Amino acid sequence: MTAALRTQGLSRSFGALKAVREVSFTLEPGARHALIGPNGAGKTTFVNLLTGALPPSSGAVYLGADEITGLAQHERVKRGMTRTFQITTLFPGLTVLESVVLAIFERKGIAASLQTRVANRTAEIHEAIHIIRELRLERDAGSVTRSLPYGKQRLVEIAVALATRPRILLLDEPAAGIPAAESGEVFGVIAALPREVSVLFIEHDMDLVFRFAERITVLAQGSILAEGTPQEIGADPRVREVYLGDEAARG
Amino acid sequence: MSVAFSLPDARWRAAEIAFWIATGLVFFVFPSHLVLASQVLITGLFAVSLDLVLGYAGIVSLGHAAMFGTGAYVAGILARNGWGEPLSGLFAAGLAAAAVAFVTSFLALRGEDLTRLMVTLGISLLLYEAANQAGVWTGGVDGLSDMQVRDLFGVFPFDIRGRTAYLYTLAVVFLVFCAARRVVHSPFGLSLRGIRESPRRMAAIGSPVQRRLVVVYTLAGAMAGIAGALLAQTTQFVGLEVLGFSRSADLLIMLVLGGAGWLYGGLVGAALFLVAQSLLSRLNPVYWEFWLGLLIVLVVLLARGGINGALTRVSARLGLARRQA
Amino acid sequence: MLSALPGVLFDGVAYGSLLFLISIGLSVTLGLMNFINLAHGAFAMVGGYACVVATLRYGLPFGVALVVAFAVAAIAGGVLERVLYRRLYGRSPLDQVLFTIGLTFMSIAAATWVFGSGQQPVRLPDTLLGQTRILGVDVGIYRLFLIAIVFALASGLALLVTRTRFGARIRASVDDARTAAGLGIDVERVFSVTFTLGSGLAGLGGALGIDVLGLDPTFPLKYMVYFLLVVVVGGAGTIVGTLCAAMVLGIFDVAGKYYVPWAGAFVIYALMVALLLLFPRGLLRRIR
Amino acid sequence: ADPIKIGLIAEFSGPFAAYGRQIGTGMKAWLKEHGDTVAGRKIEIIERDTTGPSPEVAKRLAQDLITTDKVDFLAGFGLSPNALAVAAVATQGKTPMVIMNAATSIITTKSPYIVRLSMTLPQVTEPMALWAAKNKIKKVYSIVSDFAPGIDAESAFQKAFTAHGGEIVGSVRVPLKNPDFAPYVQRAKDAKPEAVFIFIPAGEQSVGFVKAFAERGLRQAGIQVIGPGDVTDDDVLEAMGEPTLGMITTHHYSFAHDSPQNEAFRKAYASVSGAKQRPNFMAVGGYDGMAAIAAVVTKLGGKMDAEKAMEIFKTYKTESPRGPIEIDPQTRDIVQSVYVRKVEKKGGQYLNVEFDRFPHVKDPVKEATKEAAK
Amino acid sequence: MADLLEVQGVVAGYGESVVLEDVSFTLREGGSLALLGRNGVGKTTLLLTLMGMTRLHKGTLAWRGEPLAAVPPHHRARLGFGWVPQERGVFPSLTVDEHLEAIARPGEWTAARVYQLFPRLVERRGHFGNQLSGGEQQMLAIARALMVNPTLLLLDEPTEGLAPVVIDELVVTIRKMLASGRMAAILVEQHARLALQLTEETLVLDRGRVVHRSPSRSLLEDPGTLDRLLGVA
Ligand SMILES: Nc1ncnc2c1ncn2[C@@H]1O[C@H](COP(=O)(O)OP(=O)(O)OP(=O)(O)O)[C@@H](O)[C@H]1O
Ligand SMILES: Nc1ncnc2c1ncn2[C@@H]1O[C@H](COP(=O)(O)OP(=O)(O)OP(=O)(O)O)[C@@H](O)[C@H]1O
Ligand SMILES: [Mg+2]
Ligand SMILES: [Mg+2]
Repeated sequence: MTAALRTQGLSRSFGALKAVREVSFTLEPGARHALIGPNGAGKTTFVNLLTGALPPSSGAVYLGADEITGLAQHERVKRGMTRTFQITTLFPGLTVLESVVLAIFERKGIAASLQTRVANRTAEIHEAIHIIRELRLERDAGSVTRSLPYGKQRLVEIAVALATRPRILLLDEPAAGIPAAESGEVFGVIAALPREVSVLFIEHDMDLVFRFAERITVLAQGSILAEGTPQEIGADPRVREVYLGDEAARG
Repeated sequence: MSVAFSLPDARWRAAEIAFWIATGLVFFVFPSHLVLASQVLITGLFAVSLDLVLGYAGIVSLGHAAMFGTGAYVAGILARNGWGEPLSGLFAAGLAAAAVAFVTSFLALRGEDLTRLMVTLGISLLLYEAANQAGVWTGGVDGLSDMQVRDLFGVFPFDIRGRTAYLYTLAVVFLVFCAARRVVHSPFGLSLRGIRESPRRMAAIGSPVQRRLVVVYTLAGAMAGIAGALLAQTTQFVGLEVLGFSRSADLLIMLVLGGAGWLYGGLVGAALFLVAQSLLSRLNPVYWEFWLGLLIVLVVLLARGGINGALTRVSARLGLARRQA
Repeated sequence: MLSALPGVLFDGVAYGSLLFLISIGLSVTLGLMNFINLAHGAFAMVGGYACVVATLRYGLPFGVALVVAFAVAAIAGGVLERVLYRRLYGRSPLDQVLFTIGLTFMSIAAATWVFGSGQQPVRLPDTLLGQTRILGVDVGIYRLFLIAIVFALASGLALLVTRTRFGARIRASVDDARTAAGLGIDVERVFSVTFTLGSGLAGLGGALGIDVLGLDPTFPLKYMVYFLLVVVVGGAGTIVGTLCAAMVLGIFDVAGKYYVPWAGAFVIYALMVALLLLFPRGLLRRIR
Repeated sequence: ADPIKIGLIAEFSGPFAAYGRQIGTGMKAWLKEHGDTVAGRKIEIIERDTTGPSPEVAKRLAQDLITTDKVDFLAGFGLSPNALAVAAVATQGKTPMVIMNAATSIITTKSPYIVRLSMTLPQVTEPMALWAAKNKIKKVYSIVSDFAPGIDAESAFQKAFTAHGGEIVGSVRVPLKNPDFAPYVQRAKDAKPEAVFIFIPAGEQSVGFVKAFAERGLRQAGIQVIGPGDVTDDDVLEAMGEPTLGMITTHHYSFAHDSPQNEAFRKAYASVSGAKQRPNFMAVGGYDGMAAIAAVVTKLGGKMDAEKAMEIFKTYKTESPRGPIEIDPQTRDIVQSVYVRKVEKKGGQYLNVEFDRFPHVKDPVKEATKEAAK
Repeated sequence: MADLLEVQGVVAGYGESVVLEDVSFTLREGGSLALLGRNGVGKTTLLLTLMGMTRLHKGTLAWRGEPLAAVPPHHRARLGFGWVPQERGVFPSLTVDEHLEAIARPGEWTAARVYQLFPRLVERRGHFGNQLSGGEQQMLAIARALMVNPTLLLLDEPTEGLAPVVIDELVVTIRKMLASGRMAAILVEQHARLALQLTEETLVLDRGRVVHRSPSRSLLEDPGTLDRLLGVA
């Protein structure tokens, strides 16, 4: 079976700094895969390379069997790869409903249409409302994104991403800013996505990582330090040293 | 469905209908100011076209005159060379302006706001110089003065009071406005607003941002070209200033004055600016700029978001008052 | 033709210096403060008129008149900042454009009222007139003087902005005024001082520019394209960038006029478009 | 009786504000001197600002003035495009239109209701070529602004000059918006001519040129400046000052023109303008235009009739502050003396001092067309 | 002696809209307070109100007995407020070094000490604010607030985006500083347990009101109440 997403020797430098070095990585179909690592290890940069937001210095990205290294960002989305942003990146002046509907339009290829009116697209609006309900945002559907508290905006990030109905979902610290009690639920929604959807998420909250990840890759200084099941990673002394630290200190 | 779930629908509101009826009534109420009224409508249309690009897609341009001027010259040159039928002239002008917009969009849409501002300005200034050089076609600085515009539908001549011109302009402006309105309420319009709010996010939901921008720039270009052609046909003269810096700059002022991202902002802004200019310069032909400047400054200080902002706030106040009552 | 090259280069640098001088105030207000101050030319004009009045009516020497020009424009800027500009900082760029255009209109009419619509004379001191020979090239003394001033100003400002705590505070305040204030930066004062400095520089540039550009009430609009051009091509936020842009544009413009005069009007605009396409963030822009 | 209304359409704001001010003040100077009642009717001037070169505004103003204000005459017009755009309105509205400055040759051909009391550019340029050729200037470098009037001036000069044995050693057209003349002047200097022919619109452009001319040491190199009088426009001459000394120009009016008419005009002008500024050729255009209108109204006995008015204009002839002028009945364009002047400093003032003259000059372009038609 | 900070009946919000309704509490010198509550209940708004960045409709704020309401934000920083904003507010056009220099005030925290706390930042000291990873930005936001040498540290979700090892370091440091008694802190945290362990006292907010107030230790020992207070409605 081919991998859902694969990289081959992927690298990216910023000037003298090698943020990502020679990463060869595989995301299996239906995976629930966590990417962890110290701050500045290159996780976000790696996701940016996957989505085409940044061009790599060298190396290749494959989606299924196809190489997509040079493909434009929006083309990759069309092929089913969607991401959320670590630093919230939304449509500040649109309402939550509009944001989600827009993403659905783009997915269905009618976002460039001049034929119909937005208000008449009941099917898309209903679908949007469904997603919004799932993330418990229904009270805020009519609010302008800008006026929402930070935590709600994090949920909108996810709602917009889900609306593109991705086959591969890349989440950059999706639970940041969401209270511990609720972040579990958010991950519940993600975990409950159909198995065709492969999920790669970056997360610093180890409770969530160990609860939801089936496989973990640890990135450090731009390279893969370790990869394995949660048990393997949790027990890996190198990972403990550079990343996990001494659990006791946190109690 | 609860209020939170409704999207702004595209039905014509009473205020909108009243607005257009009022523009029609101008014909009867101000019969001696029809020339000014047509120029307001034409400039308003030009501003609406900028609104699509600036107010909706968030692309600032200081060179919108490039398309306006192209339209004006195409209509003018056609009419001078025996093709004086106005409607087909309008159509040709719109096409030509769209072509210019399409070609230049690949330059104009790169970079950040300030870069775009200057690139668009540069393009229009280059066109200005080109028109100055191509004196054989354009008449250079002296302008194009031998236009022979035929009677509208072969029946209605363009008279000195500007009656035909006004009705013709009103009809064309209304139709083009309806088209713009349609664009704004379509999914395409929503995606433009998405681009304005965050191009990065748009790309991340799979939107070909650049292509969308090219499309809207071209559309707006066609509209600007039609506005230019209307001006040429109704004044029967084309001067170099149709491509000038102040044409673009004044346009930006009018649009912001009226409120961008609202569609009516362009029309309202043009009316306010041109009528104020006309009245003030009658009162004092030399120092009127001072009062116009003061008016602008006051609008900015008192009404955030232009006239639109002021209206929204006033109606919110009224709404609040009503609820409390 | 080629033998004229050193002369052309010198003229280009001199013209670039002039462009830099008339734009430097804007480079501060727009580039550093991120405030789209289209009324920049009005401050330059204030400086110009101050210089004319100082030299002609009060018979002050040119050097003193320059100081007066700086001071008058700076005071005007400082006062306007307190009363008006301050309210516009948080507003959208379009509001700023509109507001400052309004001010520009007012300044034009006011200048016409006070000084009439005609050109103003300037008398340079004799020491700055005429040409001198340097390395076999005839160079205008006034141009030489401009170049010297420009390099002094540019390096001073660049040091201020990139090397001092005040420079960092300006940039912090512009990036995020709220956070800056929350960290103890007196944002209002930083902006006041910077704006006053920018206005003063505009006035100085205006005064130095009259000899070549002339001075009449339409100055603020007439040269607006040039100010914007230099600042944007240089890249907002860098003094050195503005200097580079002014020099590149100056040299190419002069060389174009000298060697391909038939293309004269196109050179500077085409160059601007080309440079902006090649360097969409300006020649020297801090990577954002 | 009702007043006679004159709609004055001119540039009162923007970069060309000086035009409107000069023309308007010139008209008022005439009224000041002769009183504002003609043939029993008061003269009323309605001022309207075109805001600069804006044909559509000019046209709108003209339509407004004719249909709403019911003016009897249109007047003013500093810039050619504004005049050209209004021409059709004058015809449609059957209203005499008096051009007081705009100098493009073709204007008067655009409507039978147009009469011009200013000048045409070729009219004042050609004599320069003749004078230069006669006065042993053989090699000339030409600099003109790159727009229609500039090109008219260039071709008028070059044609006449080469026809009389002169040689053009180089020519260049400078962009209209051009802050720095140094490279062009340098080029001219490098071509080593005996004189530089210059035409640029009056105002800051001439300031820039004159500065560059002085700085580049052309005078020291023995190079003479010649051209139509715009470059040494009386209105900016003081502002340009010393470097203009010795420049030779041809024009139809000089502030320094020595005649009782001009003396009276200067006085009237000063009393209207408050002595802040000098009258220049545009002011005299306004003054003469006003005089012509008054003469027409007088002849009509105060009863306006556009057709008859035009007939009277065609035979108009007078002694103006600029010298003798008359209207060519065939072209409705002005026929006048063109003077050769040199900038000198007299009594602390910089003046265009007239020292030679070409009498009875017509617009050479129209003359050439007439020739060709024969 | 007056308390360090006294908040009385505060009603505050943005423009016309009111977010905080009647909030009161006090904080002693060297004290520490955890601020908990679900998304959008007004935790950030409360910190902003302390910084003088919201509209105070009603109520009083006092700093060591002196009224605070009229003091502009930058003066509060000089009084000793150190603020870590929720969205970090790192300046894109300042380098890491410049961030620290631009706002430094004399005291025990110097650039050198801050770099010791976050060694990661040393390697990035020449980078501009927007060339940092999310976690690095967070470190910088904290480091910057320390450079003010605050008497009262306001931390709005400071651990967001930080790697576990870094959080450990940070927790140790803050604990040490609190223990020294020279600095007080108000901590907003999504990880309630972490916040409770660090602080003496806890406020729980709901829809702009204080719905619970107790020593942190007692909440820590009563997970049932904690869940009820923070649990999903
Ligand atoms: N535009 C840029 N220019 C220069 N350096 C950059 C840029 N973007 C990121 N970096 C550097 O690259 C490194 C990797 O950054 P990245 O954002 O990928 O880290 P990360 O693993 O996502 O960290 P975190 O967990 O803190 O989010 C960091 O050290 C960062 O400073
Ligand atoms: N700038 C603003 N203008 C108007 N309302 C705002 C603004 N910022 C926040 N709000 C509103 O104030 C309320 C409280 O928001 P606040 O950011 O204080 O919540 P919070 O408790 O910090 O939430 P989170 O845990 O998500 O950070 C919310 O309802 C939010 O919509
Ligand atoms: Mg990251
Ligand atoms: Mg918060």
